[in-house]
Amino acid sequence: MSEDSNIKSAPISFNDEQVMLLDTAMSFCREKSSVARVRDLLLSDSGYDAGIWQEIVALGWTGIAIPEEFGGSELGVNALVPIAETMGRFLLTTPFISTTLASQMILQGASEEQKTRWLPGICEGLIASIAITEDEGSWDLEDIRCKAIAHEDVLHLSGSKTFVFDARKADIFVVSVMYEGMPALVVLEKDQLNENALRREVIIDETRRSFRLTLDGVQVKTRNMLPAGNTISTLAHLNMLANLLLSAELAGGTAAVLNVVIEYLTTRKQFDRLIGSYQSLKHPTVEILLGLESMRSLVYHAATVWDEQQREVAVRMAKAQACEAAIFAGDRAVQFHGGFGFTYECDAQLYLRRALCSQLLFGDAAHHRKHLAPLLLS
Amino acid sequence: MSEDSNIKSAPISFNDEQVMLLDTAMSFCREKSSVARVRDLLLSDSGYDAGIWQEIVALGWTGIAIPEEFGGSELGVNALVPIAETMGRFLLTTPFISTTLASQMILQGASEEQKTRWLPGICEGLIASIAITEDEGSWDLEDIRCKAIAHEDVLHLSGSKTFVFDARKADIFVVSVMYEGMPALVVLEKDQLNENALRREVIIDETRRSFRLTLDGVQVKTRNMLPAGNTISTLAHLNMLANLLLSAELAGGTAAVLNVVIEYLTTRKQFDRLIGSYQSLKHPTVEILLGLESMRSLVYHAATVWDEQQREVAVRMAKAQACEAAIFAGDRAVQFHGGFGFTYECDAQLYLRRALCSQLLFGDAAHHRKHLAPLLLS
Amino acid sequence: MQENRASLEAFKAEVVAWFEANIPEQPGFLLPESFMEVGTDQQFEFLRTWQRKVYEAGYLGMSWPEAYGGGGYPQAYQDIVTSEMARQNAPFMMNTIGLNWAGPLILHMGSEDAKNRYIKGILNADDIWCQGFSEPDHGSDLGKVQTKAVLDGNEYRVNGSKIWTSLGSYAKYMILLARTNPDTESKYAGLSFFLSPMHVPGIETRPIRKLTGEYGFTQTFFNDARIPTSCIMGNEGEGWQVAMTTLMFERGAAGGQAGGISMIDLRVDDVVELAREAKRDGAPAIEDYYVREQLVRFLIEEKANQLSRVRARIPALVSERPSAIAMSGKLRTSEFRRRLCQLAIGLQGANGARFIGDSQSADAGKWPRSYLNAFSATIGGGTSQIQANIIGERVLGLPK
Amino acid sequence: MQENRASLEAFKAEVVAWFEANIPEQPGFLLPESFMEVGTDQQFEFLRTWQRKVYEAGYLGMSWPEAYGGGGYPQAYQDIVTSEMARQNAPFMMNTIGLNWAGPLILHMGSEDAKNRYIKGILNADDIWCQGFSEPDHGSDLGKVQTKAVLDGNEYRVNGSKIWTSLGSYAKYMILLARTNPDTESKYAGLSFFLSPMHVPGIETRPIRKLTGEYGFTQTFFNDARIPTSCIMGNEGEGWQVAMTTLMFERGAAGGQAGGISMIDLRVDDVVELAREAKRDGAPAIEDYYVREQLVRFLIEEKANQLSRVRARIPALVSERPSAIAMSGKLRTSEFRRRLCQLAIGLQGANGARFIGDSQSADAGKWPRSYLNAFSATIGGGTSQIQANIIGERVLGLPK
Repeated sequence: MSEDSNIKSAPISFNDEQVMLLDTAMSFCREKSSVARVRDLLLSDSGYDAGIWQEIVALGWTGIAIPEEFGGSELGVNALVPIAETMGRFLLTTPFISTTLASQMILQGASEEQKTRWLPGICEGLIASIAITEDEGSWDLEDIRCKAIAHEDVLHLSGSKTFVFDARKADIFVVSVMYEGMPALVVLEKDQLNENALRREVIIDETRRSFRLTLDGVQVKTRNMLPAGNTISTLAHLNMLANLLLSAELAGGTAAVLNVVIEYLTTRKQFDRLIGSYQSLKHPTVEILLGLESMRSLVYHAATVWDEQQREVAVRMAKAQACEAAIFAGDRAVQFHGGFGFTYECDAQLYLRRALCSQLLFGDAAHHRKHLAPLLLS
Repeated sequence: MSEDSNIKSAPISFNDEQVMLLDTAMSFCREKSSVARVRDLLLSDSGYDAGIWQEIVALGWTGIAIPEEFGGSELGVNALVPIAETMGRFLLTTPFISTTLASQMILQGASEEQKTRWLPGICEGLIASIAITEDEGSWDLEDIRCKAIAHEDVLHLSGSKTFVFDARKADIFVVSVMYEGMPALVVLEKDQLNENALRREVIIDETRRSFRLTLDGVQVKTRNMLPAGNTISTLAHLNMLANLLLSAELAGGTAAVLNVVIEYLTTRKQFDRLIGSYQSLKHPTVEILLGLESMRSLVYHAATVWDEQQREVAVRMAKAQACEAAIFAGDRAVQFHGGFGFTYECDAQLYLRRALCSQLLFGDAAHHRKHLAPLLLS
Repeated sequence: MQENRASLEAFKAEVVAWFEANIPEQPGFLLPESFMEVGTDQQFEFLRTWQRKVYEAGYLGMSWPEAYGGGGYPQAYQDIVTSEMARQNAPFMMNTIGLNWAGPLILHMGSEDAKNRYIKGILNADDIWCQGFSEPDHGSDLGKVQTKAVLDGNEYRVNGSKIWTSLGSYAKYMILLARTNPDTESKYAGLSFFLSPMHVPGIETRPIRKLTGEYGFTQTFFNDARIPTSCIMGNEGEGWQVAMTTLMFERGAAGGQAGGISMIDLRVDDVVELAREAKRDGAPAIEDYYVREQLVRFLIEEKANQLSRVRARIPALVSERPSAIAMSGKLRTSEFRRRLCQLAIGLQGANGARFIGDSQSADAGKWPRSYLNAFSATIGGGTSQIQANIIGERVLGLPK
Repeated sequence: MQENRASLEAFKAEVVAWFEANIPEQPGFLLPESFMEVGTDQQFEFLRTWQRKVYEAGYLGMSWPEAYGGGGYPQAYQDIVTSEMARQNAPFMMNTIGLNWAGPLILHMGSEDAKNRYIKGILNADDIWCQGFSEPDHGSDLGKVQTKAVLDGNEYRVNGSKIWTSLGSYAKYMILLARTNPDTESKYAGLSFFLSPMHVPGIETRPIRKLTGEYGFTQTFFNDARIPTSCIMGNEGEGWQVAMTTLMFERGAAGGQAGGISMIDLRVDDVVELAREAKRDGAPAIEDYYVREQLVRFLIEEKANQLSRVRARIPALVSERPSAIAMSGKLRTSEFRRRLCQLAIGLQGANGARFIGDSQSADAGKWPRSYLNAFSATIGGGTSQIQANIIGERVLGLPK
């Protein structure tokens, strides 16, 4: 009753195009990304199936939030959410998120000429990534040590980036550097990298491929630098978009791990009872459900108000909720599987390890709450 | 296993005298303070039984931590803990805590002459109280607005104090004021108060009697002021002692409410099963137990190291733990009694309401954790 | 009439204006927070007058048929009113059992005669309704109902006792679950459902004192009370099914309620406001990092709950478990309220210890009272523990 | 010997010095954190050598009888050593099942022959022991043990499978619970307890991969394995009671363990240290208020756990429920560890995502590994949920 009366302005919209996209994504990911397939890919170097990537490109998903003039279908950022959520659900790993983050940075911050140079290629399947994070692992995207120094029309880069996802396969990189004392963004192409510039990083989420990228000695034309005036807003845009898509992925992963738990609780017996009948397992499983429902609501709200003033509040709320609820779900899923949960074979660990990783990218729950406080309380 | 190996230096001592005191206190309180008797006293003006108070005086408890030279038995502060704990357990309400806090302030901060003037009387049954808190309810005891201005050998007081417990029956009060720009402590005797100086305050804990004390117009000889150099240390001492005794009371109350819960869970049936068999009640009840065990350990540790450097850390840890665990216990006790828990007749509310009150006196869990952080982390 | 209110937009503006002009001033006494807490005649009369005024302005029962006293409008109109009442913090509609339980049920399955007889009195608060499901000693287990109704000519003779009857001493009617057959195999099959009059010989009510020290509930005693056979809803022995139908209305899982808020809403913003004004260690509580962290947590949770209500109406976004949000509403909001009030008490420094009746208590003692009263929702209507079972079993399909 | 070590004070000084001088350097590979995580031969040999060294210095089994290889000292001496090993972060004593389960049991109820045969090898790590209680598909429910031991002359013929056998591939002996009578009324009455050799035909072990990706447990298969009747402990059909006795030793509720730490301890101070070094948003994590608040919470909890162990030895302060602290030890410490590691991962900013094997991972990946491995203690030996049942039922007297 109290809830009913609490509704003030809390919009979530989900149009027919998005409904169709969600349907398509569900069928596609379910077919392409069985858990067995996911486990095969854990062992592979690239971490994904190049054929599936081509199908994704063919479906137009890499251009879904890119304007028609650059080869996209211009459905907007909120069309990305059902796709990211579904990929998270089925642990379908491709460079989709990396590529999307990079392309949206270019869309946000590049000149018309630069957009024309790179965006159509991305719509057609170029793989892109972002090189933003540095050794300290700070979530402040303007906290940059890498440098670019211009000699005539060539930038000389130095420093290192970490957590550059899908870097081995990427064709282009959006890289943040300090240039003349200010943050700047430069687009590198893969043949501009030195040999051995990439080193694989071992991260807790085995479905992802992360790399350290050494920039020392890299040279790139100044025309690859995005216009200076756009840097700060582009980094802010990236921060919000990454958190939105990570939250969507986490919502998908939580939905999946909840089903893993339910399956076990409704089939496994202990002391002659199905274990799901024990309240000590049943009630926390309900808590997983409630956490999931909350995060989905917050995620789809954030997608809905993406172009509005509330964006920052909405995205940070979604990520704060998504991190905590997803980790809770994964953690309880391992525990509730008992001995089997402790093995590599149990799928619960896949989702738990992914949630642990995702919380640490672009800010965890406490970080976002800290940034929400001044927005909400003053 | 890990626990075993974790023991570094963690002393709790409990000597034969204390064992006897705890035994005596248990028998005394059990006999004198049945829940029925507690409920009768809720309706009374004074909130306690004067006859029981006389027995407590006769037992020597009001002088237990006062040196022999002033009429006490000099057993030290840690002898107070089993008494306070047991009083909390049986909700035995007398001015014991108020009187003890006041007498310990005098012992800590007064001149020899002043000690001789007041302490023997307290050992013999004078009731004392402290008037420390002001309208803002700050836990910073040096945050004082009340004033004392001296004209020759007379202090003219002004301002008001709140949360003056047992004030109606108190013979003397230790009052904090600002004097010449610095905190100072003055001892008032009841005949120095104006008529209508006391106004009853309604607090969530109906077992306690709290008053607002108006100081305006009160005059008292300067010889009633404690030596200036002792003020800060006396307030600090009070802060620690009040938190220690409140924590001990909370431990007692939690032990009692746990038994109230167990009694109900082992006799009440629902859906044809004793409700204690449901894990949704059983497991949180275990959590109450674990919270209780932790707080008792911390409380008796704080009593043990009372005269050592670790005192502040130990006391703050005890209060932080005691507040949270006692409120959790009371809150769950109400819930687990179902409909009956929602009535005034169910004893769970007595403990819950007391815990809510005690947490707010001299600092709640978050407050103490905040003050622990610099002590523990630097 | 419907054509006069051409658009929802225009209607909304009208509603905003009406409530702005008509919400009564705070009276000189503390109002209850829900219909379960009406403890004094003063409170009762104030709230009855307010409900009548809202009804007479046409803002209650808008979606109910005109023939019986309703407005005949689409539900959307009533929703606008309900939201606006909440937004403006209007006092709640006190005849809650009538508006949200009995009324929808009578409209759903009652006779023409019953509709004519009861509906208008529910809306204008002439006829107060109460609920008689729970019994002493049987808590949430409705299958254990022991109150007996024995057929005796054209009357049932009722003996037994009901507990947690809100507004029991003011009510004209009770929705009553009683056992008409003690010998059925299933403990549920012997129950019948009645729209029982309260003002007949043999029915007495006694107030129950709540843990706050206040009143609000009664226990109702049936001592050879005689109620006409025409009061039965459904057939004899179908009481369980009928009761489940009313529970669906109550949980909001189905439509049909007359609208209007039924309790004073607590918003996190109210606690934020309190934190601005309350002092904690000499500074506004809102400057304390722990308080800030907690407030942000609650704001996220509140927002998520609000948004979930919206999302629940978008089929594609709730396709996996369409009932999850509605079925968990009571659990989520009642526990939220309890925890939020706990924070509100705790953030105030020593002054948080003040209670109702203390002249310096923040918001006249609202916070400790709301906290203690919050248990009525975490306990009543199926405890939170039982709610979690229900969600686990019915929404997630976990075994009983 | 006993007189040479006149006082505990003097002994303590000696122990401090010995461990300061003898604790080995960190090897070039990551050590396991407990005996359940010994996944490579390198780790195994390192730890076996260390245990032998400690034993040979006279610091293990100090309270066990001299006649069988123990020290013959009062328990207080061993306690000093154990505390000091923990304080100095010494590697753990890896033959845990022997030292804490089998050894105490054999001393408690074994034959003279068994004592002579097994005790010294337990202490000097010549003979590694493992435990065979759990079976696939039956988790914590020991009553369901299906592994059969059929008497056949002066041997038992064993068939079945055991799971979660730590050190299974290194062990010479297993404490084995097997069913010798399939037809008893109580499912517990048909069990017997064996000190089974591992190196006999028909026993095979297969490593289990843990959720960290590492190894450490094995599954043990019995395929017509023959073990002598003399291996039985207690009488046939008394296996359940014997197993319960070992569980008491394991839980630390009774004395008798050989001493020495059995896992690498995680202390909150280690996480404080991490928080000083790890960066969070460009500043040391320890400056973040949320991190500070959490660390203080853990420090209080850790201190309380330490203190409770002390208080448990003061009868007047545990008179109401003397077993509460010992019985809850596993639940408290295992859940504490799990939560503490979660915090440790989370406070590091993006770098918390690094895992074992990453050159930049803090403390070589210790934190995420410890977190994931922490489940072995919250699951193994009775899950936390079952522990809570046991405490509720046995300590609080709540109904089953």
